[in-house]
Amino acid sequence: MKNNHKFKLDIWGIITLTILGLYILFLVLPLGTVLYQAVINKETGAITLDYFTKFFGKKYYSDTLINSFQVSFWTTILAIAIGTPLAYFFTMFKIKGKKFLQILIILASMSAPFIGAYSWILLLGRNGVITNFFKGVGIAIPNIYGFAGILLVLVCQLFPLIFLYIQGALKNVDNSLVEASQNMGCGGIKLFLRVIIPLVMPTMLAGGLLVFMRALSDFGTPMLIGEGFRTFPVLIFNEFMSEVSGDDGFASAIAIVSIVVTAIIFLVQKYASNHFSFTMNAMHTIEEKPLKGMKNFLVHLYSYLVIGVAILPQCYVIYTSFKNTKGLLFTEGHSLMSYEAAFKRMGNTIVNTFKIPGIALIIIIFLAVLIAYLVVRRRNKLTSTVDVMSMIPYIIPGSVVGIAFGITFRNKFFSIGGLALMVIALVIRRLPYTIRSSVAILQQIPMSIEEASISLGASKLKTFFKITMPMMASGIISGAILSWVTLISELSTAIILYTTKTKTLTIAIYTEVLRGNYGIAAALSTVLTVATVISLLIFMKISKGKDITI
Amino acid sequence: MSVNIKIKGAVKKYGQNTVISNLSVDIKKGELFTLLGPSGCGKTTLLRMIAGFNSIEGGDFYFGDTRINEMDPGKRNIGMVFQNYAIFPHLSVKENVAFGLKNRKVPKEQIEADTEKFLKIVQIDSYKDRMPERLSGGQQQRVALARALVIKPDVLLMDEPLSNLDAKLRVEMRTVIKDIQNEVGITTVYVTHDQEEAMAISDRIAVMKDGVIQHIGTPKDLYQRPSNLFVSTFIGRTNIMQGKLSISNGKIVLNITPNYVVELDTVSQEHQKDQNVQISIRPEEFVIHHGQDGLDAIVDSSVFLGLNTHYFVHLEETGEKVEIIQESSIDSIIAPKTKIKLTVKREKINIFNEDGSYNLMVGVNDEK
Amino acid sequence: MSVNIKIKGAVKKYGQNTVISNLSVDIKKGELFTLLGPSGCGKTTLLRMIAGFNSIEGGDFYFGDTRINEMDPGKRNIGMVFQNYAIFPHLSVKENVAFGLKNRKVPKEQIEADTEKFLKIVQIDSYKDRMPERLSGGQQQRVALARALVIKPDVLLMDEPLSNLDAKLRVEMRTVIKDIQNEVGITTVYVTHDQEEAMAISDRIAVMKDGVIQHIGTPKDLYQRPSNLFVSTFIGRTNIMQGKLSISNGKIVLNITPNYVVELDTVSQEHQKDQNVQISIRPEEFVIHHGQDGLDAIVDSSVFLGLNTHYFVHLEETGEKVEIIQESSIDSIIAPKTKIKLTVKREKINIFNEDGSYNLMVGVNDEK
Amino acid sequence: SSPAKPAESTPSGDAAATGKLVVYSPNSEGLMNSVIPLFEETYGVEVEVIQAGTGELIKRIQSEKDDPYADIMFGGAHSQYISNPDLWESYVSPADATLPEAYQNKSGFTTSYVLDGSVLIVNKDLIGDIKIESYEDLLNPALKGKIAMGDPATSSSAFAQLTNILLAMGGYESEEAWDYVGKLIEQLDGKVASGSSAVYKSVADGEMIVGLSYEDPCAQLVRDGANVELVYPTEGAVYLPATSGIIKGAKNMDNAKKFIDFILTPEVQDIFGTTLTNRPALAEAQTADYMTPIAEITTIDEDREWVNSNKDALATKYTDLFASLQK
Ligand SMILES: Nc1ncnc2c1ncn2[C@@H]1O[C@H](COP(=O)(O)OP(=O)(O)OP(=O)(O)O)[C@@H](O)[C@H]1O
Ligand SMILES: Nc1ncnc2c1ncn2[C@@H]1O[C@H](COP(=O)(O)OP(=O)(O)OP(=O)(O)O)[C@@H](O)[C@H]1O
Ligand SMILES: [Mg+2]
Ligand SMILES: [Mg+2]
Repeated sequence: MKNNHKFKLDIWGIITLTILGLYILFLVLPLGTVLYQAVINKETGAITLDYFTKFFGKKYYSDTLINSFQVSFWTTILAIAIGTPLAYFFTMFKIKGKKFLQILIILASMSAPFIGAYSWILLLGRNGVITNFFKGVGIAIPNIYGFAGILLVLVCQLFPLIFLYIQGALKNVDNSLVEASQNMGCGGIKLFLRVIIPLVMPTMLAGGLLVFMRALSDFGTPMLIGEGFRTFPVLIFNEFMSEVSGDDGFASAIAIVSIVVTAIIFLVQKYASNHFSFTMNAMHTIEEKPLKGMKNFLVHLYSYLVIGVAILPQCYVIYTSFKNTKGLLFTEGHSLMSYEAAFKRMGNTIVNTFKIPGIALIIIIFLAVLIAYLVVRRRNKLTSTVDVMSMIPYIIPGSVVGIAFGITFRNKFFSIGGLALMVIALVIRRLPYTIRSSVAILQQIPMSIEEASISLGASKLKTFFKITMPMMASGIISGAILSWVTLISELSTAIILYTTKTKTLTIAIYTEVLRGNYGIAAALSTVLTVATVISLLIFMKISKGKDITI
Repeated sequence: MSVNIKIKGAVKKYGQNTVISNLSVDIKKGELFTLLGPSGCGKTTLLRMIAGFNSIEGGDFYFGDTRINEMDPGKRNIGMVFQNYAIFPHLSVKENVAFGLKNRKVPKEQIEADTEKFLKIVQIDSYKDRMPERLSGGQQQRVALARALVIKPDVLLMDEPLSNLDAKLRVEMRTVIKDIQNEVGITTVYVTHDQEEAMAISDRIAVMKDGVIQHIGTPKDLYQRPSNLFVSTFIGRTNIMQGKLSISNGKIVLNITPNYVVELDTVSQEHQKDQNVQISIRPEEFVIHHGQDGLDAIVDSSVFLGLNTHYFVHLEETGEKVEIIQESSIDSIIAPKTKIKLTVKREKINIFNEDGSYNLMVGVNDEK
Repeated sequence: MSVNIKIKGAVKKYGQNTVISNLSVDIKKGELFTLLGPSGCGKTTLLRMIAGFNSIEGGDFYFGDTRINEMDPGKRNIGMVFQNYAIFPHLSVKENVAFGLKNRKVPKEQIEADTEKFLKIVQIDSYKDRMPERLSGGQQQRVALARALVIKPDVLLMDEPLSNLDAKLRVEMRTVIKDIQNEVGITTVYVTHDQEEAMAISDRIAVMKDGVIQHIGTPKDLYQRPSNLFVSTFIGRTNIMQGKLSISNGKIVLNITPNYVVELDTVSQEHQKDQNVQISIRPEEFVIHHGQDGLDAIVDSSVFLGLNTHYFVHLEETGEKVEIIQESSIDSIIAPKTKIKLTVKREKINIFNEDGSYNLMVGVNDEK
Repeated sequence: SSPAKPAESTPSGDAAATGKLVVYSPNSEGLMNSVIPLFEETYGVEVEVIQAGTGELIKRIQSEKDDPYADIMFGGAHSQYISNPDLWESYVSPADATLPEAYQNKSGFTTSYVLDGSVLIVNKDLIGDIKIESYEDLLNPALKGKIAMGDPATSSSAFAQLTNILLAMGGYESEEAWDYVGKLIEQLDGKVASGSSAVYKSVADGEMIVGLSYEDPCAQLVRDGANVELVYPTEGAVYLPATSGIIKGAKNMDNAKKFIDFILTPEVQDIFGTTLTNRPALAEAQTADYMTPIAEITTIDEDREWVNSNKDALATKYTDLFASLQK
């Protein structure tokens, strides 16, 4: 990747240094305080590489790396294969209930605790509702456990990310390119493969990267349904959180391995997307057209089917929230008893659920677009460093971030308050969604528009906020939506940092699960889902008329 | 295999806004048909309707006998040069040009050869491996041109395909277009804002205004006997003056100014009656001389345009400002303030009824 | 407050590719200076260097006495019309035009008034609340034009600002540009591919080729006494013929064909020696007649272009093809195959040395 | 971002005066409900409860070492306290002496309040006529791949099962015992439950036939009417204490001590015994009649000291054995 800009101490230079400083303070420092243990012998305090030898020396451990790669690779491929056509259909064609479906897709990407994998077990486990249904009609379907199950759950959860990203990118494709292609006899699938895919390639790579890393770093799913299919995030989590014989040093070593892997994958992705660097000036955006006949049917079938499957676990949770419960069990009959209990316990969690992520989101959008600008338009060693650093929190288990923050900022020296600490932790963990989508979109915006603004006397900052940012809107928004839903459903960092004053719905759901109140947890999950839908609707209302994803 | 294009009562609305209200036109097989009209009159819109990219709010479009209103754009076998080029930014110059051929199952060597040939024709073969964003504006436009020509479609739609080329190249390219079009007999609809180009390249021209066709005819018809005042002012330059037509003793007399009259024998029978008229006199239809007869005028300024010199003069009698073109003669531009005499070439001038909606002369040839 | 622009030894490379190698030019305060040249010769590149958007690989750029090589583009007080318009797609027409004013702390009412005024001037006031994507190509271009003009900058850079407008509008707009430019005295660098436009609007013109300036001068200088063969072929049309210059008895004699000679008295002193030359005779520098003298030629074809008619003829003696322009006379185009006689207006023609690199005539005025 | 109000991160002195207590706990609904409201009522103390998994809470306490947020850790296995001795404030409740000797606070900071035994949980629908009464019965080939067990290296209940099995089958270092463990691992067929709760849930949900779990949640499932039954292995079940401790540097030290005293009072111990499915630590406390009387269960006693000091070695040995038996 060639640098295009020498470091200069102008306004952007200052911003670069500021952001770099923030990352050193809030990423390097805390993670350093935890991860240095990877090279320290606990007993002697000497520097050692024993942990790394242990990891790579024992197949039992090192195999997890291969397993993780397999899962991530196939998840990425499938998420792209499913999400891209869907985004394409949603952009090109009139689809019944599009707005509603879009919200469902976004919901599918939420992975509140207990919802995702556990619902799948109830549906597709050995004794799952669906499994039994098929057994009843004499068909044996494969169960959810192991590699295939992990894949199913992750793909259902992560294809929305590709969908949103690509949909954002398609907003920046000029209609005349589609027309030119159709005009030359290249329509339908050929158009999709030969024109659309290459045009959204930078975004697809960015989305693919996020999916890959998310799959690589996800431990909840493989833990619940892996059943012996071991991936390395589970290993890190277990070593850190073990109730028996964990080893922070070993966990740190694995975490460092994962950071290195992240950095390598990231650089490969950057290199690859360089091959697709071209700019587009979308004066006319693609207009959706109605379809007819078989094509129409197939497009609808595909869309409904994919979304239907992806949203199944959520639906199941909603269904169970109305079931009667007794202690740990769901019993016959339906009522609102779970809701009654849930509302009694909700307290201020609903407010926190929006307040904390809300503050975080504002900061995220602000930082993400600045970083995106630096990375694309002011590429130099410093900004590239910021770029790489921004991806690290994405792959480190959230609880590690939480612990690191606790150690570093909860002492006499820093004493950063609960709310602030949560917000900061959430920001650095969920930034990458918005950064990557913003970077991808910005790479495709021609410079001449910004030049026009500067030639009209607008300052660099003003040009950025008045011209560049609005043009990036579709990308920023698709990233921000993902940041938003993942902020709302964030758990692993928050669980280390929360207090009653900063307890969110997601944490409440998790604690209810811990306490064994599955009914209440389901009810709270439903409340969370509804609240999310409402937030998205408000979002759509506010940004109406502007050219954005939804 | 080229086709004729028949459009009957086409209507196009953007939302509430009717851009084309009821447009009919027949474009013959293999002809080069040009749309001329002011910016925003609906040229691109009409092209896009033919290509199948715009919804059609009314009317019927035929290629030969086939109604194409509902036909898929990809099935129409059309080549199009877009006003904004619409080059694929992710493909190199060569790949852009080869794109259409690849969709036609042309053998590989043929693709290679054709692409190469057209890159040469539009003179960008030395840039063939470049990505489009690293080309100049004119080079990009030539890629778009080559891309549309190379597939030798039944119908070519060209939306200002040469607007960003220099004069020399433009002349070369229009010859290329004309040659290929003739060779294969492609029915071509051409949009240009360059009248000279339109004149040089077109078999027939349609002049449009606000989505309505004003005059269809050969370049010569349009220039010499425009069907209405708008066409006369839009095609070429002209001086419009208010005059009076009167018939006395079987003679048709035109008052160009109250005191200056010419006798005409080119007014069509049906319009021979006393009336106020608008007169269109093209700058070259004036003759400057220093004799006795004619309108008194004073030179205000002049512009040297190479071959010709334009004079801006005003008439002493009415104060009207008039533009005149004379062939330049080296070192002898008439100085401002000079008094001159003007006569008109009366067989060339055109007169229109009072509101300018039709031409009173014989020989108006409108195939609308 | 307008400035003069001085460029000394400018060098521009895109990667390995040198596009401009060593270009120097002085643009005077308040003048309208036009860059003319073939597509891809580096016009846009040079404009962008002046604006500060391209890196400068060598040389010095001055506004007045200030070296601006390193100056921030935003500080140069430049207005620019981009070749691809670069309209802000997310702002309405009016907001696009007002954008520059808003950056200048102009009072609100003033912004309103100015914006309104310029929207009217470029005739898009009725579209002021539209988003640009719903405009036609020419309307978009006018937005770009208004946006650059309204801020009345020190320096205006215009890259083919009228390429998508119809002829009538183009003439109106160039008057607008010229008026505003004169009124405020803005130093303007103008790129156009339309020679007539260049001739009409420019104080001076620079003809470029492959990044090198070939001739700087007034329109008339360039047309009548081009400094080299390229300029003569690039500006206006011309017929190039190989000839021989010989001095005999103090007389300068030019062989246009082996058998047809003319006597010249316009060859400059220093070039008066026997040599092979290239002769440039513009189409209008031929005279068609049916007399005795002159070259024998046969008409191959003709194109009617309104005011004039072009004839393509070939010389009987050499077979060379020649283009000729005569004023059209109604219903009297000379038919193909007709035999005609041609003479040349010998005080107008130009002759160049054998490789065409310089003009042999007196009166060449190159301010390069 | 504005600095948060100090009250949020550092409960100030006057908060303690008005009676505040911050409790970290992984405990289930029943335990929490039986203690917290009663404590609040009795002492007029406002209790803030932060719940998460034991591992998470221990990490949290570690990370807040310099400025502790919580005062009490309520729950978690005795051994987890022992492995992090620097986190706890020494406090031996006067009532501690009333407990059976084996469960007394010998470390100075571990107050045991209930006991949990290792049990097998069996799904009655799926079991058919397969007999399960002992660990030995788990080796029935019909159960291959149908047994739920966690990873002893990470799950405390699975580790308790491991040491229980070793003790029951011949001793922690006996070859015979490890031989059995090896066979059991092969019976697991590579399947590892993600944690303690996954074991009993998978049996209750009908995903697995039998699980190696602990008494409290299993008994609760039975009580709530799930179609499962408890099996106390005939080889002997180990009972281990669940523990509570005061966090070092606690800001509400007095209230914390009150809390420790409180959970050992006979009243509370009775409540544990009569309303929950735990066995109270206090031998005299009542037990509910839905619990199998302790007398009917073969119990064996863990050498907790030895196990604690050999925890890592045992876990590693298991892991290595597990790894070596995978294809
Ligand atoms: N970004 C770029 N990278 C590499 N080469 C470029 C780039 N931009 C332009 N060029 C090349 O530099 C040369 C000059 O380009 P420029 O855009 O200045 O031409 P121009 O004179 O404006 O032409 P036109 O009239 O076609 O717009 C061209 O040959 C072009 O291919
Ligand atoms: N997408 C659109 N929505 C609404 N109005 C439009 C849209 N596209 C074009 N128009 C309007 O329709 C009219 C005709 O536009 P069209 O693009 O056909 O003009 P044109 O003749 O090609 O002009 P030009 O020579 O400037 O390119 C214009 O007034 C334009 O503003
Ligand atoms: Mg148009
Ligand atoms: Mg250019």
